[in-house]
Amino acid sequence: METEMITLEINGKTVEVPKGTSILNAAKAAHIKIPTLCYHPDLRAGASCGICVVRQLVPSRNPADNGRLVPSPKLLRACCTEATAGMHIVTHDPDIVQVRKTVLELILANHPSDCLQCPRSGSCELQSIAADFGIREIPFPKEVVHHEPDKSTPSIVLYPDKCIKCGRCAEVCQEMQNVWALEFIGRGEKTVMQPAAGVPLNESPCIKCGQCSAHCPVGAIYENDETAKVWAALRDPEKTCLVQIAPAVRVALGEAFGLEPGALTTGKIYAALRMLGFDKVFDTNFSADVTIMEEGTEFIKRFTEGGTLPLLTSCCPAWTDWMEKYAPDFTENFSSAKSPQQMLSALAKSYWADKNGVDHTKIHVTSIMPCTAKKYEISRDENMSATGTQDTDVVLTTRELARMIKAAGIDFNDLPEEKADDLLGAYTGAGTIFGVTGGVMEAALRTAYCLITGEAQPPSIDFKEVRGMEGVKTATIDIKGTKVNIAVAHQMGNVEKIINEIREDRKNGVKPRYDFIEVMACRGGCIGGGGQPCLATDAVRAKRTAGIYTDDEKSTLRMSHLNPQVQALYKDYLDGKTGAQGGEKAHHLLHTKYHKRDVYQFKA
Amino acid sequence: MSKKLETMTPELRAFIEEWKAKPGNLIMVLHRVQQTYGYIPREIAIETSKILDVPLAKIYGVITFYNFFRLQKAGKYNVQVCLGTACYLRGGDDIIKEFERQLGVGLNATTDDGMFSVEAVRCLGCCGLAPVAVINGEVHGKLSSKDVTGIIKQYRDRG
Amino acid sequence: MAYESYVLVCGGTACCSGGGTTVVEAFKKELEAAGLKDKVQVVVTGCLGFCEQGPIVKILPQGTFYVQVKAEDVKEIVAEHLVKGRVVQRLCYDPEQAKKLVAEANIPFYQKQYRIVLRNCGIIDPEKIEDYIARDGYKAIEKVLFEMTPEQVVEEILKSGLRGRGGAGFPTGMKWKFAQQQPKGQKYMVCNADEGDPGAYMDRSTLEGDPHSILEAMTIAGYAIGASKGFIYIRAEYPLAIERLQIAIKQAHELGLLGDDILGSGFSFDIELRFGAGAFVCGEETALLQSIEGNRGMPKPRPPFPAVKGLWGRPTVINNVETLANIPVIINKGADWFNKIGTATTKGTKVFALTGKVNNSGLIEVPMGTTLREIIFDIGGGIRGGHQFKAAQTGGPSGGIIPPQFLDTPIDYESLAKIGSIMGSGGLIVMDETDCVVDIAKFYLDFTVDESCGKCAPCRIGGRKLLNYLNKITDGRGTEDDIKQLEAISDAMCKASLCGLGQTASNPVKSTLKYFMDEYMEHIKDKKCRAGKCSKLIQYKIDPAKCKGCTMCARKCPAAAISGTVKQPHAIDQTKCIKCGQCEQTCKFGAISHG
Amino acid sequence: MAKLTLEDLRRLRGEKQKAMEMRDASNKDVQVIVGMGTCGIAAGAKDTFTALVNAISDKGLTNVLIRQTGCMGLCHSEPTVEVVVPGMPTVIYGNVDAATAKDVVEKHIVGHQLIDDKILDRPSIDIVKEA
Repeated sequence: METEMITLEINGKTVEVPKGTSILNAAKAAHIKIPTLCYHPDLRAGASCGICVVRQLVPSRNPADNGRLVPSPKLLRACCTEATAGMHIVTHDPDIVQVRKTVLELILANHPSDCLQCPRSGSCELQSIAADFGIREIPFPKEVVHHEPDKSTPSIVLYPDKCIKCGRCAEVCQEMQNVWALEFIGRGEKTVMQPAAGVPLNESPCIKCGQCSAHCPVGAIYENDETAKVWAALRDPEKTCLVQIAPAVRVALGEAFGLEPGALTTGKIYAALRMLGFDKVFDTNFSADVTIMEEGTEFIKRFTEGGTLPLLTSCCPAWTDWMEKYAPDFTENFSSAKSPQQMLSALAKSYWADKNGVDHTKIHVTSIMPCTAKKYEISRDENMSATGTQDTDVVLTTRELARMIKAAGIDFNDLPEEKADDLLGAYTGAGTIFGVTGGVMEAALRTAYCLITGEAQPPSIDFKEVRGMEGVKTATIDIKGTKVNIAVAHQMGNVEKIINEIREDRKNGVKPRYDFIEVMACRGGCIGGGGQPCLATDAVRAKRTAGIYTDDEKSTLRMSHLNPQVQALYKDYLDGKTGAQGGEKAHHLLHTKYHKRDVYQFKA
Repeated sequence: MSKKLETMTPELRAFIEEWKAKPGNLIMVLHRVQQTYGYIPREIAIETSKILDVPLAKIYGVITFYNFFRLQKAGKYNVQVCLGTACYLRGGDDIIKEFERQLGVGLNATTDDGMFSVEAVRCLGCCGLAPVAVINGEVHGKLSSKDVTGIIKQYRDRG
Repeated sequence: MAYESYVLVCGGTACCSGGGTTVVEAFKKELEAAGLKDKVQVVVTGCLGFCEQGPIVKILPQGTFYVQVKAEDVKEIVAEHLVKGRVVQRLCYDPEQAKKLVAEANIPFYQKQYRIVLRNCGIIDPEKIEDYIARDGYKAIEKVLFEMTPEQVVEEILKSGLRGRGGAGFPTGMKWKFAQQQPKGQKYMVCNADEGDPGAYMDRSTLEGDPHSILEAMTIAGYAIGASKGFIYIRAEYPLAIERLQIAIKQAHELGLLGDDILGSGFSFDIELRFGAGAFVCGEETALLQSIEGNRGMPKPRPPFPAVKGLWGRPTVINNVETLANIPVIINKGADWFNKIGTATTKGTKVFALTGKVNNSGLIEVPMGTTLREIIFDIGGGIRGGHQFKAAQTGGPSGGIIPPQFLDTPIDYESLAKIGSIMGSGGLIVMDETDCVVDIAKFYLDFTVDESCGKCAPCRIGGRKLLNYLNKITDGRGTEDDIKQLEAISDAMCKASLCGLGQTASNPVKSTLKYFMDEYMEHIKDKKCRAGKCSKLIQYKIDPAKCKGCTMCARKCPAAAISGTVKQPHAIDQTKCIKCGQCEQTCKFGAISHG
Repeated sequence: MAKLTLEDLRRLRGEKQKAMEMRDASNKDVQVIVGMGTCGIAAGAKDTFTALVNAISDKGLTNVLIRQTGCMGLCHSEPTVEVVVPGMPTVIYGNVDAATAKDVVEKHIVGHQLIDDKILDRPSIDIVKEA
């Protein structure tokens, strides 16, 4: 169906846009930038800040004016007002600029303005708009209401003092993620964004996905910064410091150093990590390949021998947390395979430690993740300490790593490309695509095809049906006559639909319509993770995704079971068996269990 | 002090079940909850959230948006002083201050013995009697600060 | 034994001071002399509400109304009227004007009020549907359902010129027309009874006194726009109105005046009540709809307008109680009848809750175009306690303060807007010289800050800042620069706020700055509040000429701010004074005053 | 009551109108109408109502109908009571406390005298009756 086009006039220029376009986007099409603060393209326009106001010119009601266009007394919000045919809009005039400036000054008068200590300094939308408007002094007395920050979760910090009440966090939490941990509580100037019933975040339904922090325009919600713990470990001569980086980090970290989103910086990151003082640098992509071995054989076992289906992927800790709270009837469906992060840490403190004769209690494992929920995952239950001590010691997000690199004076962009260390460093294209939605599924299908058919390679190694930004993707994969029904969902808010479909099948006593389901909590998968550089939009996500697929395509090996270090692991350490195949060691180190949790975990 | 947990009365449960299918039921249900307990206890809010299948966060967002809903139990006698314009012009805020002073509590707080709470309310619509205070539905009109002592005594004596 | 006639003499304050008491005496004397003592009873009444023309005398049962009666006129009234039964023409209220008024709007010449909205209030028993039916109730529904198409109904309302009584005065017929033109399907009719202005209670009284009129009007509107479902969104603080509405809905249901197939016409319409919960912002249409949907009452951007996309995304018309109460009358009596009442731009009547420093506070209904002076002095009986009129406030927290020079402004939407106020929902608050305009502006800002939903920055933060500046000024810490900031914030709030509440919240500040800048400057420069309202600015002074040096004040002063030797004039140390006023009350010689 | 047809409604209106006019014109009954809006009740209209009922029963009057109505707008003088007695002008009393209520029964209804200082005027004409 062809989209109906309309024409309107913005600042005297005629613009043609599709019907339904907002004034803001129509102006963008005319190369005019209307300033915004609360607006985020991921979200429904909230219309809360009042910065994007524009003026409409309307025919005068005074007969003497003969229908002349005059400014309408009321200003319109460009973000949420639909452009209509024949509209005349003025986006900038001295009066509008003054109104915007006054509104901005009002917002600043209630903001701590402690940019120097703020985790968002440099990526703060308020800071940047204040700079654009050249605010040098605030004419109104400063009044900042102080609230105690909520540091109850290991993942994110709520710091209401800096909140500008744009509502993005609640919108993300409720509409995008369907979690409902955050809501506007109170009214008027007393409004705070926080969980219900006065509970701290860790007693709320929060799944620690961190999307609120990635969408917050200011420093009111941010990742729990644990760089100090890592610096301390690096300074400790007793510790052997190991580090791993997740797939999605390599296509986003560069943004912090002025590179384009999607720029592939794997080798530079390895180099930087060594410069920071890590003894060995590993890659989570390696354990992603291991995950395929474990989860893949688990799937084949269930699929061929009749276990609980559908199998649900379990790599994403935010999804795990959501399932345990909102869909505990699916715990049996979950793959018992741990996430790649946890697999790598467990292997580092066992396999790598044994092979290198290092006391595992002296090993410190840091993992660099695009994710805030990973900070929660490392202590979510006793299975996360398979080696006797906590397997992963500290999780840093991409944003925190960027800060460490900057603090260490490392000229990131000029670094030579280095390689990861042995035993846990090699990866295939299948491991790297874990960073995008559909990636785990695709990696699993590549290997499953070979394992089921005994063939060396599927007819096409690219399973395009599972790629792309559609919220839920479903397909039937034909593995030489065996039909496998799969579904892929990303962005938590899209998941309930699939869950309910399976519930319906159960109720009707029919075979579930899907055999295998991949879920990633964040939009676009881990490349859009809550720990990635802020200000991501779909345009940014698309570039990061392209970076991941480039990494896959340029890999010589693109199927997990072909990874030589993976093969070595099973041969030399895991008795040649995955957990599903009855490998006890693999089961102990690489698998876990899930439990029902209350949506609210009231302490009192 | 451990608080007694409220349990949902059968009447309330029936009311919520009756309203469950109606769109936009939340505020009407919360009114009924408050009518039943005098405030909205957390445990009842949780129960309501389950029956209506509405996130608890949404329920608290609504409760804390509207002045009418309270999260703490009011005093046995809830003193509502009108601060409509007519009452303000005729000294309504002096009346509030006097109640606060004599009862030793701030606005929207309850005395330690649980007897009194003081609340400022919007126009009660008896402007002819300004300034006005309403205590458990009884209207006291044309007040002056001097009347406050007597009014408090009157209710204290009732016990 | 019964009297044949009764002489009612107005005993209102204004009339008494104009010689009412001597008139009473004169009547008693003349009736005695004429031998009518046992046939005519003389009664002093409460204010008859026409104080400008006092003293006033009314003769019953004929209802003859004499104005500006003096003691020397009494003899003639007794001789002519009471003995011979002939009306004393020269004492009747200006007959020329009376004739004109009668011709224009059928107003009996001595009454300023004209009740369309309140036509049944105080007459029928609101809990009896038969009472309403007997007074032409549900007659408009008959006419609409059996004689008119929905288009004709909308046309009639358009023609009547009725405008929304809730605030801005948008033509009601236009609203209906927009909704009617939307594609068929589920539509909603909503009655806004979330009257929240402090000092306004017109809608509550209407619902309590005449609930069926609203049900009938909503049904008519439902028929016109094609809605089968109506909601009345009513303040939970109005228990009596809720109860009476519930009774009324039940009765209407029982008689088949609501529900399926009303009167066998094939048209079905149902009404449900939804309670507000104490949020002024829910008077704003989009916030109200949010609240009915069970959400936080946060306004949404318009467009889309509710008439296109309202409740649950369906076309919805929202009218307030007063607007709706006019509908059945317009249908029964016709648009032409209605159109003759009021001014060129604003038709019909307006109900006001007249309160504040006025003698007869109460609920009044006057034709549009009535002046503030008529309302305050004729109907309201003037200012209480012999004080001076200082200002009137209309439109509540969204309105402005009107100074004395505009007392003769005829009330309609346009003229009020021109002088910086709005019609609003109908609170009309009268202030005298003991009220401080800065303090009043503060009162309203305090209200809007408390009631702001907090969504949008200009309103949430701007309102607080305005309030802080006003506090600073009334505390005696104001500077001239503060005025500049008040103006800048007011302007930004007005232009950048999302909803009506924020856009108008600064009106009380803007209008007081406009008309009472001198008082602001007094607070700022002279640290003086001429009304004596801003306690921190009050200065107690001892007039040395009157002070006898009795030392009483010094002994009473809780702050030990007064010093002086016995029999010598005392003095107050302003730095110590806590402005409690004890000294002034104590002084027997009137030597202490404040200002 | 059963659901009305159009004819039923018209018939009912006719009957009720007649009944109401009879009350007004033929002066058969004494009527006492108490303003029972929120402001009236807040000002003590319920006490007034009770006092009227008591006084009427004390006097053994059987021809008096007491009924309620909404606010007539005279908030400054609540509670208000309208008294309709055959042969006397219909008047509205304001500020009718319990003592005045007794007066209304004793002086006005029984004694056919108006009560000083309490009479108010109906604020406007009745547009329903107006042609």
